[in-house]
Amino acid sequence: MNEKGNLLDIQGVSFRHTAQQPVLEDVNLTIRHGERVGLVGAIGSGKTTLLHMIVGLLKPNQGQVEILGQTRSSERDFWEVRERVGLLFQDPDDQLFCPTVQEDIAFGPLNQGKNREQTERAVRNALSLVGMEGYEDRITHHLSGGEKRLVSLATVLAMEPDVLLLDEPENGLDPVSHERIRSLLLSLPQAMIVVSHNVEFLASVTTRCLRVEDGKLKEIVV
Amino acid sequence: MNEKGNLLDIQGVSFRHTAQQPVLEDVNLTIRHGERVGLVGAIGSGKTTLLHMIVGLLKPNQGQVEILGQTRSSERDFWEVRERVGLLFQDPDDQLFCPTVQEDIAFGPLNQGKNREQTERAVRNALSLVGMEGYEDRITHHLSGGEKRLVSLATVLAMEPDVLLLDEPENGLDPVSHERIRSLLLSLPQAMIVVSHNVEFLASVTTRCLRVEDGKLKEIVV
Amino acid sequence: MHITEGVAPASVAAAGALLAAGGVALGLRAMKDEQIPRAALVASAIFVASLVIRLPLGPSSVHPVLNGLAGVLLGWAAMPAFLVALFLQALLFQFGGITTLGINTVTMGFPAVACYYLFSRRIRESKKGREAFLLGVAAGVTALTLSFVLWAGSLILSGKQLAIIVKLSLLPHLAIVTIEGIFTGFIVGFLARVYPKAFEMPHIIKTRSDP
Amino acid sequence: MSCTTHFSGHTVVHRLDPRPRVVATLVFAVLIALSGHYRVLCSGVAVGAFLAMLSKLPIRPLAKRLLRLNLFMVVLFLLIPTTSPGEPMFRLLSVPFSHDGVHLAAGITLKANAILLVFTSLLGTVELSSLGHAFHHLHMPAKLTHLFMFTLRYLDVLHHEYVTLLRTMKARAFRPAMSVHTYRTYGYLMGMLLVRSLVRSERIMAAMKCRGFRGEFHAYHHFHFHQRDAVFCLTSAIVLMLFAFVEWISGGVAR
Ligand SMILES: Nc1ncnc2c1ncn2[C@@H]1O[C@H](COP(=O)(O)OP(=O)(O)OP(=O)(O)O)[C@@H](O)[C@H]1O
Ligand SMILES: Nc1ncnc2c1ncn2[C@@H]1O[C@H](COP(=O)(O)OP(=O)(O)OP(=O)(O)O)[C@@H](O)[C@H]1O
Ligand SMILES: [Mg+2]
Ligand SMILES: [Mg+2]
Repeated sequence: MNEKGNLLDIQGVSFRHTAQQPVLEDVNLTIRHGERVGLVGAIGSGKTTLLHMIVGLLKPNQGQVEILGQTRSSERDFWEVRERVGLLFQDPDDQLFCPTVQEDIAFGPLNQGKNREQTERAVRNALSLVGMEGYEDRITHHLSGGEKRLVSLATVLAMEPDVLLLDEPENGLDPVSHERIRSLLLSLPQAMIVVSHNVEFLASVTTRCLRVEDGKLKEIVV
Repeated sequence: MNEKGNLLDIQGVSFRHTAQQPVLEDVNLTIRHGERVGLVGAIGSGKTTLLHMIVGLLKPNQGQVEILGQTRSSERDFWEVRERVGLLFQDPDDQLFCPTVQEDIAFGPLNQGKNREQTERAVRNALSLVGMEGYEDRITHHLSGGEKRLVSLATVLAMEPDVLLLDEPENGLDPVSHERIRSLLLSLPQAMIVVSHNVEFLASVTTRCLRVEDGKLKEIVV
Repeated sequence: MHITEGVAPASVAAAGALLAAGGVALGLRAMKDEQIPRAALVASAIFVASLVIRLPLGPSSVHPVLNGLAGVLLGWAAMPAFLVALFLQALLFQFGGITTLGINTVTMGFPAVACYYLFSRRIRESKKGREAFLLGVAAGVTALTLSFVLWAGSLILSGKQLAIIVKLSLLPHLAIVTIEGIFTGFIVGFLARVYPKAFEMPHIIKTRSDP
Repeated sequence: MSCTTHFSGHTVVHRLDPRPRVVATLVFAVLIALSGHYRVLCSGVAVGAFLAMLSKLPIRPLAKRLLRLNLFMVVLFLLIPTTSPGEPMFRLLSVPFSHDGVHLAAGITLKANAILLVFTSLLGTVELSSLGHAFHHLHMPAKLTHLFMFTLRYLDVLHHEYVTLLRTMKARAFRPAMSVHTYRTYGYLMGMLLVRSLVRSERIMAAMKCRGFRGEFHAYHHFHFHQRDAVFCLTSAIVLMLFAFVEWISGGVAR
């Protein structure tokens, strides 16, 4: 991992979903390696949009995105980004689409070109990281909300990303799963951006915090 | 409305979805007329299941359900229940299945055998109750999340039910819509059971609270 | 595999419309009220898939048809489901057309129904994921092959000169049928493992409790 | 993103009652499909072009549709006349184009364009749910109408779910290629979409039951027949009868 320079450098980025009002407008954001950044903001303020833009699932209408030391614009530029930046989706139901937990976790490593044995190891590791050993053959569709959330995180960790983008990882969880996620995040070494409506949670897992408001980003103290 | 006796009396009810562990086990619950009951519980604990059982969409494997003064077991028994008990579904996309708002709200009254004029009146009333006048001809699937939620509630209110069962009515709403729902619920005269993960919200709209845990119901103080 | 607007002369179009009307009427009779949401949702899903999924094939890509799958999931209700889907395709995207709506419904729908009789029960009774996968492949291949035959037939009936189109598309179709088979196989295998209830039509598992 | 948009607008055509529009379109399509004479076909195209202008169809989407259709027609023109036997009409690069073949291809092209234009201007401009209501009032079987409405209602919902699922696959470094892995992945994607749809369909049925549904649909929407609709009916009847008359006096079925 290139430890020099910035992890992420966004300059003058604007984004609009449709003809409507832009969701993000002339946004600047720089994140250095190893930082853990919290992201708050009202519903529909554009937090998810920002994360999706970082991995190139949405393309900005304007501005420049530099990730992992390189300017990225074409779909092909983002292939490398997606192998090194792990995105946890807001809704775990969107993240799990393979029949079994095992296959779902193996999907990423296989796309990265790992062989069978490496993939199996990655699956085992990822499951033990989130404390879900023994879930390999469970049908993803039948898991509970909290289990789905943890397995989703395992699918991301299995790709051994250098950076984590976590979209409301603790949302809709009961207190027990909530605590499990919190301590897991604290134990992970990666740089990360964490979106949440829960400011206490953010304060305990991140090092600094930003608020999305009226299409802009503002540094805040929590 | 029969004001004597209980609104709802559930005795020794058990329910399992499949061969697995039962979701509800030997549950007892009595609700008197006019009460407003909150229901909390972890994800997958069986809150939705309980509401669906009350309107007969799911049939208990064991135990006895008495609603509006009568024991109910067959599908036909529940026809009357469904005309007098309004269920707001957890996901408004499941509830709004007609093309336009107007038709969707009219669906219930028409099934109740109301004529055209009465139905029109019911549609107008329901919309004005939730503060959505002028939405008659809007296409339901173009509505925003908060609007969908309010229209869903209107479809329920249009049937002029004596009891409301509300499954996470404030979930996924921004503060403004949230407040709108809260004050609307406070202004409604009906008895209701409200499911939510938000304890403050429940405290402000209900008179007592129950927690679903390990298949049982427990009275709690909020 | 549509017959485009204008290609079919009146006789062929009328024959297609009559056959389709018969099939759709049977389908509507078989479809209980309770099954309408199911038929509609399956039709929407397949409609979306056939519109946006592009399965890579060499330098190009093909859209799946999934009528075998529709048949296995919906039985006779696949007939009205395809009528609706094809009408919407004609209206929204100009695939097919209205005078050829009957022929195209027949071309898509009847093979689907055939697959229902041939494979639905077997898939329901299959124990292993692999078996379901293979039955799915068979359903996909059978349905699309039958559709091809019906399509070619109606094209040749529409004018002998049009046979050249059939000849030229024979080879590409072989490739398309293969991919459709594999694709359908994976979907059926998935459903058999994750949600076996998919293959039980609601009226088989529960009739209305009160007649 | 939506895949169920119609050509919206505020022209006279948009304001017409959808019921006569459905009927007129159908009769027109049948007449044109039956026709074997260039004057009828050409007038058909002219009527279509006129309606397209009257309903102010947006140029680009319309051009795209016409282009897609006529690309196929170009193939027909190159293929059929050069492969069918018979007297050559002309030669291009010393390849003979047969008389019959050219007429066949020309006939098909005219019919397809005429029907497309009328279909798009008259029906493509109806809000899709009103189209469902029109079908209902034209006594289409109730189940079929409701199947149509439900399908419409959930197309965009499912399309949205598809887009989200595809995004998560991309985020996990998925790149489509001609491989079993790709086909399997799309298979799972589609499987998941179907599972969600089937589960949803059960919840919808439940929601319907809760609102007193007992196996009977009640219609609510009603149309009003205005004077302009009467004018439209009269005009279309005259035009369509004129078509039939010309077809009849031209006699025969020769193209
Ligand atoms: N596919 C889309 N098409 C059109 N508009 C969209 C789309 N996705 C999101 N939006 C709109 O963009 C805005 C920002 O959405 P986004 O999902 O980024 O919000 P968010 O901050 O993540 O909110 P939440 O806290 O609810 O997750 C919202 O107004 C939303 O309605
Ligand atoms: N149709 C079904 N088939 C099998 N299991 C089901 C079905 N519906 C729900 N379950 C299971 O039953 C349990 C209770 O589900 P229920 O929907 O009642 O939970 P809930 O308390 O409403 O949770 P949430 O807060 O997430 O809405 C869960 O474990 C769920 O997975
Ligand atoms: Mg978000
Ligand atoms: Mg629930």
